[in-house]
Amino acid sequence: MAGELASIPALTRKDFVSNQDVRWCPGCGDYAILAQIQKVLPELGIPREKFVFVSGIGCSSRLPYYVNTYGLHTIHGRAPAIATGVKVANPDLAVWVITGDGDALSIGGNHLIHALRRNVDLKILLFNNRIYGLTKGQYSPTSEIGKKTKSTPHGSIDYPMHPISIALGAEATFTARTIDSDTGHLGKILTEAAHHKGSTFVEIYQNCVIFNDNAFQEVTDRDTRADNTITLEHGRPLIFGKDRNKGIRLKGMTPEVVTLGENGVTEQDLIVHDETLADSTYAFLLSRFEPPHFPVPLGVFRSIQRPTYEDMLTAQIKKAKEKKSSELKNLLYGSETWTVAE
Amino acid sequence: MAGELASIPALTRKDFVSNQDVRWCPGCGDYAILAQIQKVLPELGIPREKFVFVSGIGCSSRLPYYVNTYGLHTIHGRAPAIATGVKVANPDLAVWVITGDGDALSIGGNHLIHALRRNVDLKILLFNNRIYGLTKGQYSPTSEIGKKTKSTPHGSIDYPMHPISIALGAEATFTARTIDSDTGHLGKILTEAAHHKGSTFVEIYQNCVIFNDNAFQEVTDRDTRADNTITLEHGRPLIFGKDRNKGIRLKGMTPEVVTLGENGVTEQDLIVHDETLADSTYAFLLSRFEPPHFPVPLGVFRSIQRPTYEDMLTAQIKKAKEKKSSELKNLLYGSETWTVAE
Amino acid sequence: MAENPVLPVYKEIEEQSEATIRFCGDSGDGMQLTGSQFTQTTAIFGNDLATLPDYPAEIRAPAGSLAGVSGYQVHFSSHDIRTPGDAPDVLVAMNPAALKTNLGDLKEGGILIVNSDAFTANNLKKAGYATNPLEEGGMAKYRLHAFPITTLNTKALEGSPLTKKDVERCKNFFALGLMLWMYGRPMDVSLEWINKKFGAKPDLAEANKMALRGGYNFGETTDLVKKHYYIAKAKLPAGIYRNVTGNEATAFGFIAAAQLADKELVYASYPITPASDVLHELSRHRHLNVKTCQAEDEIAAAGMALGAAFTGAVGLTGTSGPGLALKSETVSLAIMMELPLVIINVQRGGPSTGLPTKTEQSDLLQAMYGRHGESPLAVIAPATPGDCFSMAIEAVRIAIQYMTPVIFLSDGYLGNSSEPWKVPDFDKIPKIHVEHYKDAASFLPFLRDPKTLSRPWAIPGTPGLEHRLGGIEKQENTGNVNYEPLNHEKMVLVRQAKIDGIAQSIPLLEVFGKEAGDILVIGWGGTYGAITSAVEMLQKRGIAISCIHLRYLNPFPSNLKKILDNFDTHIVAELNLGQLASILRGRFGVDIQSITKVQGKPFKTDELIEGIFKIARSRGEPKWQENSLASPH
Amino acid sequence: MAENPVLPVYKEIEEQSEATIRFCGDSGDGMQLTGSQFTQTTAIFGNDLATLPDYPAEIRAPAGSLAGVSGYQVHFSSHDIRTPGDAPDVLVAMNPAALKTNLGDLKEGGILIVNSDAFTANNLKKAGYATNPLEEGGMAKYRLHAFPITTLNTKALEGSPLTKKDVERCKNFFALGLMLWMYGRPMDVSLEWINKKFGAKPDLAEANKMALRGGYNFGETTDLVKKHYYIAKAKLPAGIYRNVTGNEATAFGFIAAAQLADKELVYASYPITPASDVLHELSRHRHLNVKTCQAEDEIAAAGMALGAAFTGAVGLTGTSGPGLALKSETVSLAIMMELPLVIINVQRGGPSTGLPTKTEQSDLLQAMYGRHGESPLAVIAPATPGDCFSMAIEAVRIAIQYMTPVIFLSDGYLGNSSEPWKVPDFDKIPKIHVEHYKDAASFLPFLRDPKTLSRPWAIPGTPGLEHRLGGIEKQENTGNVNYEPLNHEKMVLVRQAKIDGIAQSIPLLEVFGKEAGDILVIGWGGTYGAITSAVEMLQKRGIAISCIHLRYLNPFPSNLKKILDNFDTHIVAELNLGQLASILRGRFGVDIQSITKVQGKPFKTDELIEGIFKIARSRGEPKWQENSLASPH
Ligand SMILES: Cc1ncc(C[n+]2csc(CCOP(=O)(O)OP(=O)(O)O)c2C)c(N)n1
Ligand SMILES: Cc1ncc(C[n+]2csc(CCOP(=O)(O)OP(=O)(O)O)c2C)c(N)n1
Ligand code: SF4
Ligand code: SF4
Ligand SMILES: [Mg+2]
Ligand SMILES: [Mg+2]
Repeated sequence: MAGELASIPALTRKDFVSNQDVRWCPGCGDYAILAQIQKVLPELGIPREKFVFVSGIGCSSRLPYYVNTYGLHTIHGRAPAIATGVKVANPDLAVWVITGDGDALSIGGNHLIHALRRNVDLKILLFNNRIYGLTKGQYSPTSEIGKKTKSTPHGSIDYPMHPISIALGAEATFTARTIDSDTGHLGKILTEAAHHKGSTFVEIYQNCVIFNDNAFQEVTDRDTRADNTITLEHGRPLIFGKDRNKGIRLKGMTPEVVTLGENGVTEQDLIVHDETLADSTYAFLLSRFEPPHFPVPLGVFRSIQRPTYEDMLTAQIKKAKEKKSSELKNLLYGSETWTVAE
Repeated sequence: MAGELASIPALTRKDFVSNQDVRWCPGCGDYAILAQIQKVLPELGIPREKFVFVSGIGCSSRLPYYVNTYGLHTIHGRAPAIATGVKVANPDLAVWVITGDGDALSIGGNHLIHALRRNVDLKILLFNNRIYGLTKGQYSPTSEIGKKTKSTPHGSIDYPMHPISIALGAEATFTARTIDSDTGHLGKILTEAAHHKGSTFVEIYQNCVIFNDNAFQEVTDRDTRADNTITLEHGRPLIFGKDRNKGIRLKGMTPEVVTLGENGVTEQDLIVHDETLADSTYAFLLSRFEPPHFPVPLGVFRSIQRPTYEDMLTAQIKKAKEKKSSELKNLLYGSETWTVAE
Repeated sequence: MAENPVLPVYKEIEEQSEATIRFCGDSGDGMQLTGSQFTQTTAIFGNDLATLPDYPAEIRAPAGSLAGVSGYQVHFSSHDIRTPGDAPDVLVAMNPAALKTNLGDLKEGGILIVNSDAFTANNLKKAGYATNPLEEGGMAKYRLHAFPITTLNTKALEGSPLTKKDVERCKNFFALGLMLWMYGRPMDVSLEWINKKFGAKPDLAEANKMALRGGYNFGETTDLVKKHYYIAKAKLPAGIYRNVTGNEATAFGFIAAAQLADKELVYASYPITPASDVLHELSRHRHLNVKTCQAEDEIAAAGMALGAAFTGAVGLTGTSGPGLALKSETVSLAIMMELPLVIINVQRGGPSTGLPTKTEQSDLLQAMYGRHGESPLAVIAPATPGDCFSMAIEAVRIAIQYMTPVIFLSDGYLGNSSEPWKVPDFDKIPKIHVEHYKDAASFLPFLRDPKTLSRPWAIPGTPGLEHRLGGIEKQENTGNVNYEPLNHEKMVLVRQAKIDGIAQSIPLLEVFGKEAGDILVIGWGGTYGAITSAVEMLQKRGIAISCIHLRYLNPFPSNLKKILDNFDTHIVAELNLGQLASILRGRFGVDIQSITKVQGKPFKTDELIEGIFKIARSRGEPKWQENSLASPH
Repeated sequence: MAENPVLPVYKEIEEQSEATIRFCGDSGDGMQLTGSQFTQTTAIFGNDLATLPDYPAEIRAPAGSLAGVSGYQVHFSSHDIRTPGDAPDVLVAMNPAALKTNLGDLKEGGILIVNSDAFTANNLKKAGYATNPLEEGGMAKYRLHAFPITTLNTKALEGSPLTKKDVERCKNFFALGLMLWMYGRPMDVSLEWINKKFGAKPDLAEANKMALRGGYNFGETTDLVKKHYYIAKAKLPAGIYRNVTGNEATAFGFIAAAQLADKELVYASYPITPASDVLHELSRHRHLNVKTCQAEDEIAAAGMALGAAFTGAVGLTGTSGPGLALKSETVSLAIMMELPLVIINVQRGGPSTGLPTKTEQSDLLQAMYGRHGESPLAVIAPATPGDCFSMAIEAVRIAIQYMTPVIFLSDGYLGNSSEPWKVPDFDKIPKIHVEHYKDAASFLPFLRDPKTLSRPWAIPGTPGLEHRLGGIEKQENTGNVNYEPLNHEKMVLVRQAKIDGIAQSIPLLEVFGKEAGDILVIGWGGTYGAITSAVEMLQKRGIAISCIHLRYLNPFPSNLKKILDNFDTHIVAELNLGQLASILRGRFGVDIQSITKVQGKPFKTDELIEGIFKIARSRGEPKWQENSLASPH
């Protein structure tokens, strides 16, 4: 697409606003995410008609209706597979997948992990509100154990999934986490995701005001935010805290929270964030961080390059064409024919 | 079940042999696994009628027919879900799941990860032959990239999955790997799996003589085996090699193979295997080991205890019964009724 | 039980035999609560009734938008009724959007109560009104009462410590109070409900009570409302009653069935509208030996229920159309394994995601045929919300007696709407007989009962009966894997014969009306109320019309063919494009006419009467040409 | 092309008009190869032919076991034939298990060639023979030739450097050589094949050639075989021919269709017997713009193909029964989105895993009705292996022209069996017209073409046409989400009307035989050969019987009703319990009789003739009672 850049008239946010009324509950975190997407898209230098937004079913999955690009609002859980078909058929398109914690991890878990491991160049945004919004409040695979919901009045007995752990277990080449309420960070991560070539997995903490309000309070509350989150920056040590005096260091394989200046701990002792590690173990380690013992990491966990599925497929086609004529006749006649005369 | 132990007449291997002809190809690795299962089962002190073997579809999934216990040979990929139903309905049963790399990781990936994260007490044995046997030789999610098979004559373009990585990403409480050709190790791991309470995931390298012969040659060949595998033993350092002079040590988060005695390396420098770590990162690290750079770990990667799904459910029922009478009438009448007189 | 209240004397009272009221407003306005509270009081008062809630598909569409309108209709009377009413006599509209989407349904001359405070420029715009409709001529055909309900309510709550916003949110109780007054209903039921609900928050409780009383008193004192209405108690069969929705009755029925079979109930489901409420209801009753699992998807849910059935529990799964599609491979396995798996399908508008919150009967063909191979199973469909209870028991009875999957076809209308339900005497319901095979010497997994053709249910834990079930074709008797051609044909035929044989165990069809005549209307599922009401009205006009209602769809009751033969014209009325009609034609080779409606809504009685007339006239019956008959009203 | 060989003069030659040979042996014996080599030679020689391979479900059942028997039947003749033959004239059985499972099919008086070396005590036991059947009286009704083929082959290969085991594995070529001799066929085709196949391994090549020649020479020299046979060339239409299986022709057809539409083909599939070969074949042709993806499951495969269709490619997915069940929710989405998704279903024995390697036609109802909601789509079914090519093009043509999913119903028999196929002249096949909407000003995603009712196919990458498709009901024209009752009904009806309208674009049915008469036999799919053969035989006996073959199942060709009306008795013959019969009854209200077979096997001509007689007799037609007619042979 690079060659076309010059000819594209500059796009603006407005170009990505569709004519449909947005129908989320007032106060829903989805609004902020939509706004950031609409802000980021025009900055990418990609013609509007080359975007395709594919979603499953859920409140979050309504998003494609509101973005004025090509879009598919499909069925529950299947967006990664359908998006794979779009990308494979036309690798020139910029394909984004919008999904929820139920859509991506419950019914759609299998398609998600396979799209990731194939490294199809899809930007997968998982809106994690730790609840089923659209069906009015059942627990989801990311809901905490013991959670009381409509379908678990006695408390959930399912251990929650860690979306980034599962993505890393599935060989994802880009994993990141951000949050609806920090629009600056959200926009930044979306931009980085847009620029990654290959399967791109972004978990976005999203507040559902109706059925799971304040699920992310500990990481959004002004008072506790700084102590409960850590912003990952490539090449920088893992420092966090209101006073930026806490850090993470390793003891063998075991991470621990330390205070800078206490017991002789200095920045040199801390883990330096490296999102490019070939081995996914470090990113996996980060994906296990949870309050109260560890801060929630926000940012890019891991971003590595490897050939994408669609590029390899295209390459096979190119190579095959070089070797064999594309005459259909050769196929139809095959190797053994005989002639029946008049 | 403990209470019944005394009354069970000692079972033997024969008790677990069904009257059905075994129909795998001569030389198939499945025979060895079947034999070990039939050896281990009578040693567990569980009455035969309490075993249920549940499988999906595939060569491997034929196994339940050959074990003289209760069994379900179900449909492709769904065994973990069906087995969950068995266990939930009757937690007193010992439920084993037999599955293949296609059955468990391709069509059945989602059920697998959800059974694991729920910690349902299922013994899941994945027969990994890195190929679709029953459908005659298409590549599977564990096939190496570039592999030429019936469905990939130009070479596979899917990056393979690492079964243990995905299991750990899905919060499995027990993960292990063994191999058909090492019957001693296989029997040992099956025994450990049988004794774990909770979701139990065992990857078994299995040779398919017909469609993927010698897929595991590097770890089975007498000459290379010792250098290409490492046997995990709890509490023991990671040492391997024909001369048992190689080991694994950590440099930050990065593992490296070192030679004992060279550059001053001693056993003290090596990682000591600990299968009980609460954090799954170490086990994940091991799951990334692959020749040629690292030996293939065989043994128990991780084994931790947490309440099982079915036990928590049973506990909820017990608690609810303590609180509320089990009179159906109360439910039917509800809180607001009125009477219409004659 | 509430007694007839002493009616205030200073306003005119008009006695009516029935009325239909619809409450509508923004999703945030609490209309479902208002409606159900009115219903509860009315039920306890002693009317017969039926209700129809109507939710928007969005969780919370923007306040004031057309998409966000929520409604609740209740039809109540002094006689036996079966539908929530075709068109409301009274419409309570809390905002312009609600007025816009609902006014078309109000009867001419009907009472229209609106909250004039909500008719702001902003709200009018959101509803797409260019001008204020209350000030237009169009209102002349209704008895319009435009009250500033928000203001009146705020006044009534003066002194409440609640915030302004919370005070305003009580206005639905003000409207409820007004309607209670209008129909001479006591407030005690709602007052008590408020006490229970807001017990922990006395300020909130007090405010809602004040709002309720405020509305009631406003009716009594305002000059703007001249009269109120009286609808006498209905003569219902004696007994203890409660209101029940179809989804509740479904849940209760399966719990009861499990108890009747002396079994544990395992319900595995994945949430989906409009079936989720069955999951919610069942999840609450752990103390009744109900295990519920929210599965990762519908396939897993079916699988879990199947696993449970193998184990000897009542294995139940539930969903709506798209989920049934996903379950079909597993259901086919259950057919092959011959295990008693029960599948609830609460139908909604299709295809695909369709109209998820609306009702339809378009999954019948899928239920009958939506599986690969020759895969017959039993299909049943409850006729009314209360009937869901009885048919749930039947589902389990058939599944266990015949060792077969059973599909229980409910629909969104049945599931969500409520009716007074005479609570059955549980002790008098026949037990479901279950026999788990025990004898190892004689055991063969597929040896059939000569009468039912069903195979033994031998469950894990039984010593000596270890056996394997699978999806591959099996040898007769032994159940071993078998690929022989003639064995396969035998097994295909016996599975079919087993399902056909269920007809012996189900009640004969009863004809509503004379046993023979000109026209037979045939219905199934949730259309029972509308069809019988329409047919009854036509019967009263002397037309030789009867109807039958199929609660058993596969197999059909054994006297169906005989009944069909007794009528000249057969009309199937259903909420799809004619699915049952084509099945009946295919099965019996009889001529069938269709009345169809695919609008996400139940039939109205009127529509049915018109449809019947149209068909009858087109078939040239001279008496149907008469003027008196041609226009039913 | 091979010329007629000079036939050796010193043995008797019997001229025949046709013959059926079945090769059978252990899975490891290479019977599929032997059969297909014989077929290839016979085809090139110039006979008409049809084949039927028969694999075991196991990969490699234990050597010598009944479960491990593999067979390959070829029927060839000097005239036009359409079936692989009811019963073999010659049976070649390489071991006792093969004899046991196949002998029952051999014609009385037929030639039976067995490898006597394989009749060891051990093998006899594995096959369940108590004694050696070759030494029993039961063989008297056949012309038994028990040759020690293993020994003879080893002798023929004396001096070969191969191991004993490898030498032994050549014995199938020895058997092939013998059969080539017996039917006076040249060896050159197989010799050449061996050269190509084993080019890199000269020892192996040489050994196989020696085996082939050894068998041939053995026939020529042994006293034990007295004569050989001659079957003249068939008079086939002039042209260039090749052998093709249905699955190959399917793959070729879809590649051709994509080229005719000037599109890329995207095939997403999950392996499943008997459809996998379509995936294998398509995967080989990257150079023809074929993208194949092995998806993680059938749902994903359907999804990928749907995504590709949205993008403007030919989106194709393929599976067998259980997979079709899984795809149904996605297919329903394609119906709602109105995208041209094509679904191949190669049917196999059901329900559940059923008989995975056997053929059946029992997915018809699922294809027609196996989706929730009102979800009509086009269903077509090829009639012969070669017809798979043409119908594949039709599938794509209909899908694109009508913007609808199309189900292509093949079956295991069609897929695996082969016939000589006159290679079409690609340049003469009409192009598939595709128009991608471009004009932003007039674009509405659901504005319909008044003739076809199809909507515009606007693909991503087109500036100004950005739009969203979804599974929720849509407003007419705009395609916006819409929940209005009347709009929904309109859309349900228009989707149905669009599918019904496809009838205008499909060829009228041609009657095989007279246009009117007593009996009309109706078939569909892979039974074409057997049905037309049976009907032709009855026609020759002067019976007023005709047949029609439905290749378009939804909608039906528009002249179907008229044709039905021209006959008194209608018989549907199909490999299920009467699925098409019930659809036809439901659709046209006509009386339909059924001939069914559910044995995992295709019809035999004889079975059909018998079935037709039985029905005709039961319907009391006096002329059918005549003796001459009663026994067709
Ligand atoms: C096959 C199928 N099963 C179930 C549903 C019902 N359903 C719709 S959305 C949803 C879950 C939504 O949760 P999530 O993905 O977390 O999205 P959110 O609404 O929270 O954004 C469910 C269960 C459906 N539409 N289709
Ligand atoms: C729904 C469905 N899809 C596809 C198949 C075909 N199928 C049977 S087994 C199998 C894969 C087998 O591979 P694996 O699980 O690795 O088992 P193996 O045979 O190698 O032991 C497939 C694709 C099926 N039976 N059902
Ligand atoms: S229910 Fe929750 S997630 Fe859905 S729109 Fe409302 S606030 Fe957002
Ligand atoms: S095909 Fe492979 S996996 Fe299957 S039975 Fe044969 S050797 Fe074993
Ligand atoms: Mg969610
Ligand atoms: Mg495998």
